[in-house]
Amino acid sequence: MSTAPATAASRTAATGPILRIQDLRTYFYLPARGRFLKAVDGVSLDVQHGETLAIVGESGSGKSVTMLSLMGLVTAVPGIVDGRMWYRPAPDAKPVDLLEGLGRFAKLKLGPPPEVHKDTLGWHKWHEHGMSERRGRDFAMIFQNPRNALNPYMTIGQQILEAIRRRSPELSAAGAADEAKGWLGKVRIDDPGRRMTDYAHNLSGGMCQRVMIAMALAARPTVLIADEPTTGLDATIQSHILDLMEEMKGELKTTTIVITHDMGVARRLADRIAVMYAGRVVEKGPAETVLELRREPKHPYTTGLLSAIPTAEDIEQRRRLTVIDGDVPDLSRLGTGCQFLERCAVRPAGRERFCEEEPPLGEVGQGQRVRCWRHLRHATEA
Amino acid sequence: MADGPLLEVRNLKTYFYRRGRWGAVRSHDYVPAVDGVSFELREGETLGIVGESGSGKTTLGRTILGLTPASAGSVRYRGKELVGLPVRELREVRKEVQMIFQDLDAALNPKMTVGQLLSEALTLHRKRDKTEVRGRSEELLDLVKLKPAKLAAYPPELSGGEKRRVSIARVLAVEPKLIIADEPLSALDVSIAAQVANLLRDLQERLGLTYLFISHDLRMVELVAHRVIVMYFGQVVEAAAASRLAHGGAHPYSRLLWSAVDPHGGRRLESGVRWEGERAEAGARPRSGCRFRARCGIFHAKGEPAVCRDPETEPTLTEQGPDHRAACHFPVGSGLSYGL
Amino acid sequence: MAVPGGIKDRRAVRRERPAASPGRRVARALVRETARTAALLVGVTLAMFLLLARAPGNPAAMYVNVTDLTAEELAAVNHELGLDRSLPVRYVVWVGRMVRGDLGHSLRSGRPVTRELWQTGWRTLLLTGSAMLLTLAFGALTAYLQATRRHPTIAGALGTFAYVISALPVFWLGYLVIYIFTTRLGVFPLMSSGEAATHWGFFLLPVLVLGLGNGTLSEITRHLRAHLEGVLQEDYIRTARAKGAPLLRHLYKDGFVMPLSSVLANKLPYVLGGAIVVEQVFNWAGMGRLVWQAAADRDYPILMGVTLASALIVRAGHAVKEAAQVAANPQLAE
Amino acid sequence: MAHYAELTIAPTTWGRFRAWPVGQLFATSYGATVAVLLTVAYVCSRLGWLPVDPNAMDLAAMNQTPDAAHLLGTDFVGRDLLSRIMLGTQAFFLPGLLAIGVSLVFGAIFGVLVGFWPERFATPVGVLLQLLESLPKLVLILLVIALFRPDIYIILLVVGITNIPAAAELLRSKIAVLKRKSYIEAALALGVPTWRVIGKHVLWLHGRGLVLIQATIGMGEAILIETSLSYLGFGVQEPVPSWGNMVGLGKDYFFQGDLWISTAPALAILFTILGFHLMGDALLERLEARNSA
Repeated sequence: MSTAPATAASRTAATGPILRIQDLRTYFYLPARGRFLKAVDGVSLDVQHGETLAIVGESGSGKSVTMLSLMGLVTAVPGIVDGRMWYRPAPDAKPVDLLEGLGRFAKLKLGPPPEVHKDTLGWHKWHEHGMSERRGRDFAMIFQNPRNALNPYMTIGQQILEAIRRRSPELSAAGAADEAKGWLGKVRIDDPGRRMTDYAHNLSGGMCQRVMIAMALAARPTVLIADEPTTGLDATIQSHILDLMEEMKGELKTTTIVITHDMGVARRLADRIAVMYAGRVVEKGPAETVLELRREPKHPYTTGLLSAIPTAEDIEQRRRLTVIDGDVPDLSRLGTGCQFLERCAVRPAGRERFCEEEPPLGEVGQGQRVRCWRHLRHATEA
Repeated sequence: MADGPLLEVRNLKTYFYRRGRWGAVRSHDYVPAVDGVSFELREGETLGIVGESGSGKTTLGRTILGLTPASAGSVRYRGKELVGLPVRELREVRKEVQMIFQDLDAALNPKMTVGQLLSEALTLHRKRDKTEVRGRSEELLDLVKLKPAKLAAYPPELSGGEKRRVSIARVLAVEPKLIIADEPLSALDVSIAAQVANLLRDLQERLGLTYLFISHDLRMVELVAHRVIVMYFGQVVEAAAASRLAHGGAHPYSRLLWSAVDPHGGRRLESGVRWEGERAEAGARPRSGCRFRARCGIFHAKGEPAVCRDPETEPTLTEQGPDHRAACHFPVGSGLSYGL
Repeated sequence: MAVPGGIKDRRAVRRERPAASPGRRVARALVRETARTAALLVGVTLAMFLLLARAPGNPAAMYVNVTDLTAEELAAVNHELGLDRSLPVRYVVWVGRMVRGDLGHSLRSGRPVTRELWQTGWRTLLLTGSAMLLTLAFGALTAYLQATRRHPTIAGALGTFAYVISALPVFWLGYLVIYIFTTRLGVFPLMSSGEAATHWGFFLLPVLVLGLGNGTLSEITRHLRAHLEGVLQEDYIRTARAKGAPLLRHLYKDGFVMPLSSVLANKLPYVLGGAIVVEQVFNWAGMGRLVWQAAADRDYPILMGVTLASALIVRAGHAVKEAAQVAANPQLAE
Repeated sequence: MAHYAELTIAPTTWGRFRAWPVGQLFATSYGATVAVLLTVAYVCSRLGWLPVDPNAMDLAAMNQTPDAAHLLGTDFVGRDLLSRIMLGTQAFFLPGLLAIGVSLVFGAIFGVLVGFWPERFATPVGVLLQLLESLPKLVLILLVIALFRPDIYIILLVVGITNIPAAAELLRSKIAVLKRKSYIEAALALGVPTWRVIGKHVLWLHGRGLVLIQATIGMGEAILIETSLSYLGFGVQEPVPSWGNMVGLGKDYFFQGDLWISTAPALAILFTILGFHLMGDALLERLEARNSA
């Protein structure tokens, strides 16, 4: 169990982060291989009020599972096994641990080989009781491929009204319908009145995503989570959706967490960026510092992701892309030490032997943390 | 045979007719997936085909390979007409023209090991004994940078990148000359996609392959392709060198596509050009005249000139510069448009 | 992208007409269903007619007891019934008479087939209908408990019970139930006495036995559970959970209405078949016992009548399925 | 408190088999044992290796419950129940296989036709298959019995024919899945001839699983139909034993308290059909799990 005592929460300033995830671990057991798939293996993140955090990573980096764990939507077994999530509904409110009581239902022994004792049913009943209240009020989510994410059997209007009713049940039928039309108009859908009676298959991909955004924002959540909102959409539609999200960010100042594999999307929306690899955060900091290609200190994986995007000169001279070698890590066969070691092109000169041991996420500059021995002293964790 | 182009497509049309209740073809109710496409492809060259979903780029690829029947026009491979070729002769041509599918699992039957997949492809057109098959299989895996141990693996056990490499190896087993790659990289992660893009270019140089590279990801196409054609609703609206288009093409749709992409420079949608993409996409899709006029800023700004709407004066690919053609009455940068 | 992009826009274009209200869509589906039923009934009658024509014995036996007729009388009957004309003409005449409701007379009781069917038919409909509802209810409940894994013990018990009871021969199950309820507990009168037919309990037992024991319970439960588990992994269910919306409201159409209606249409014939056996066990005067008797006495008119009635019941099941699915799924009858 | 621990040694293929959910593991192995026992009983009865002569009436030991001499007891005229039950397998074994064979062969033909060329074959084949499914099996069988008084082979041939739509649908949906994953198109594009794509890629590689599923479900249904018919007095007639008519004969004794005469054959039916249902469902579960994965 992580050793973060409860006092850590009170130590932070009165107006602390709206959300602080500490050492979250979510494991899935694979009977065929007899091993754990460590989807999230010790992730710590925090999000300030009104801020937009982008979590960037490739498939299998654990970015989506982290958010599903936050929302309590992890269905696989054993699921969440360790960690705490301090949630502060209002800037000055006392933080609440969303995973409070996890200790009673789950025991994790980290030592190789890892072992888990978990009462999945008991935890589900206990956790679901708490989270079902917060979902749709405190937290709202937008998903990838919007056409499947909308209920094909219910009209668009019914689905938006549902979100509005959950937030303000006292509204009259007409009042709720007007608000729904208002939101559809706000997300630039033409002729909202008629669209209310449409179904998901009558709309294009881009329009479905706008409805999703309207539905999520209509619940006026304190935290909006967008899981790959523009993946799979055409470039032009993607650009329109990003414009809309930027507009909403400016207008409503909702705290947003955007999950994406595309650095371009992170650049457009994010104030702070966290890069995830093999189930853990390898770099986090303000967007400018993380996105600046030639700016050190930086985690070699982030550099690799940034250099995978061709610049105008690359295209001019038809240069080959500088590429991260090796394959995506297999989360059920993670070794000890730095997970990026076998794909790392910039072995820290003279410090290779340190890489046998996993580097901590150490502080390297104002608000920037990197998990690489090239920038950290070995002994202490900043 | 370096003189004539390897592949010549002339005014190719593929219409999908909706069938009535008893299966009768209703000729007025059709979808013009490919609506008059012409281009040439030289040996050793890579031609990128770019366009949004619904532009017909995938259907074009399938029609050239004969997987989808063409409605009109001609496709000549080494001067030999492919449209309407009987299946037996088409299989002969298939020795030299192969396709890589978008779905990673497409060519990889989950019930066969990688070794069996390769040996089936190797022994397809020529009888080979076991040792030669084994040797050639290991060569192929080495060519795509996979360890020979993978021969015993089943496709579901492979990662995304490995699946794509095996599907490339399987295609190379029949020693093709032309490979039509339909969105080969879109299902892969950024780092793996870059590796496979480099691999495709290495193979082109080593084996003298010719690629038809279909993708909606402009960045990857720019890197891999020598020349690019931009398709919109079944028609070619612009054809030019990749770098030329990166600096902004002549056709308003190309400019819209490239401006939506956000390379390093973060070049957002050019200000002042608010295409109402959403409304037009769901609304009417013109089937004559300039197909793009519903979403075209110039057309609206110029008060919807008749020349764009009139079916007779449908824009055709006209020279805009060296090896650069665009199908627009008011190509950008020609002073006729209001200088986007 | 399997379908070229055009389709999606054409659907948007065709949407100019206001979306048909569920009521009109269901009506359209029912009209289509009756047309298909009519076509299938022609097929069934044609098949029966050909079977009959090839059957040993004399086709006139269809209408009159041929055993005690002399040659001339037989020839006269054949002529009068038009049996001596060509096959297609005889078929048309036969079907013509059938359409007007004249299905001939039962060789055993002499009463018109339609009246026989009328008297026994409603009992079989009642028995089969309620048994089907019981099967679907049990299957849906067990599938829901198993798919959501909330009460694993109850779900496991119901699942095992479903497998055992649908493997048991329904006739032996009938004996067991009668034995327990009559001789042991004395709750129900022994079914041999006439007035027993009116006792409500007398109706409950066969429904229970046919509903649970018709041999399809385990297959239905497994199908519903597999379908429900598939739906629970759908994206829009994850959205519903993320919205904090009540799960059942998003789940019931795709998770229950669709599979239950298709199971109803597919399994109704099995339950109807099982009814024949159960009616025999419980001496239940329904169409099942009638057709059993007719098969024993080679009473062709009754057999034809029951076959037609069964085909109608099965098609009615399909009609209910079409109506329910079109009402639930807006994409179906676009 | 469920406990999960990593294994130090990687599981072997046995491990991969052991990875099946426990339920499916039990179901398949139980089903397999039932199938083996049934075949053994059938072969023994064909070869005459029965514990006691099934027709010998041992009047001294009537209505006996199971004991040393008669492992499953005797019926009301003292005939050994175990031997009669083993002999009873002849009533449905071969006819059942025939029914399964018919439904598989025609099911495969129609499945491939509708699966590969839907625009051409969907409506004609669809109408034919719906016709086959528009009547309850038992009603159709009673009709055939009344008209032709056929033996059990013809009856189960009719059952086989009415199972064709189910087999065709199983294969058609499998082909639809393969098409959605474009395996078929990729093989054709590579240059594999069409007949080999159908034969090897579809029928052999992916069709094998379907054959086993259709066989288990088909045999279960064959037993159900044969025993019901014999019980109704139409199938196998006394004194030839069928599990159905044995239960029927024991009816009167049942209500006098001698339950065993009806119950022994009923249990035989129960355990056999249970085996086929469990195995069929477990295999169907495996098939659907892989389709969606």
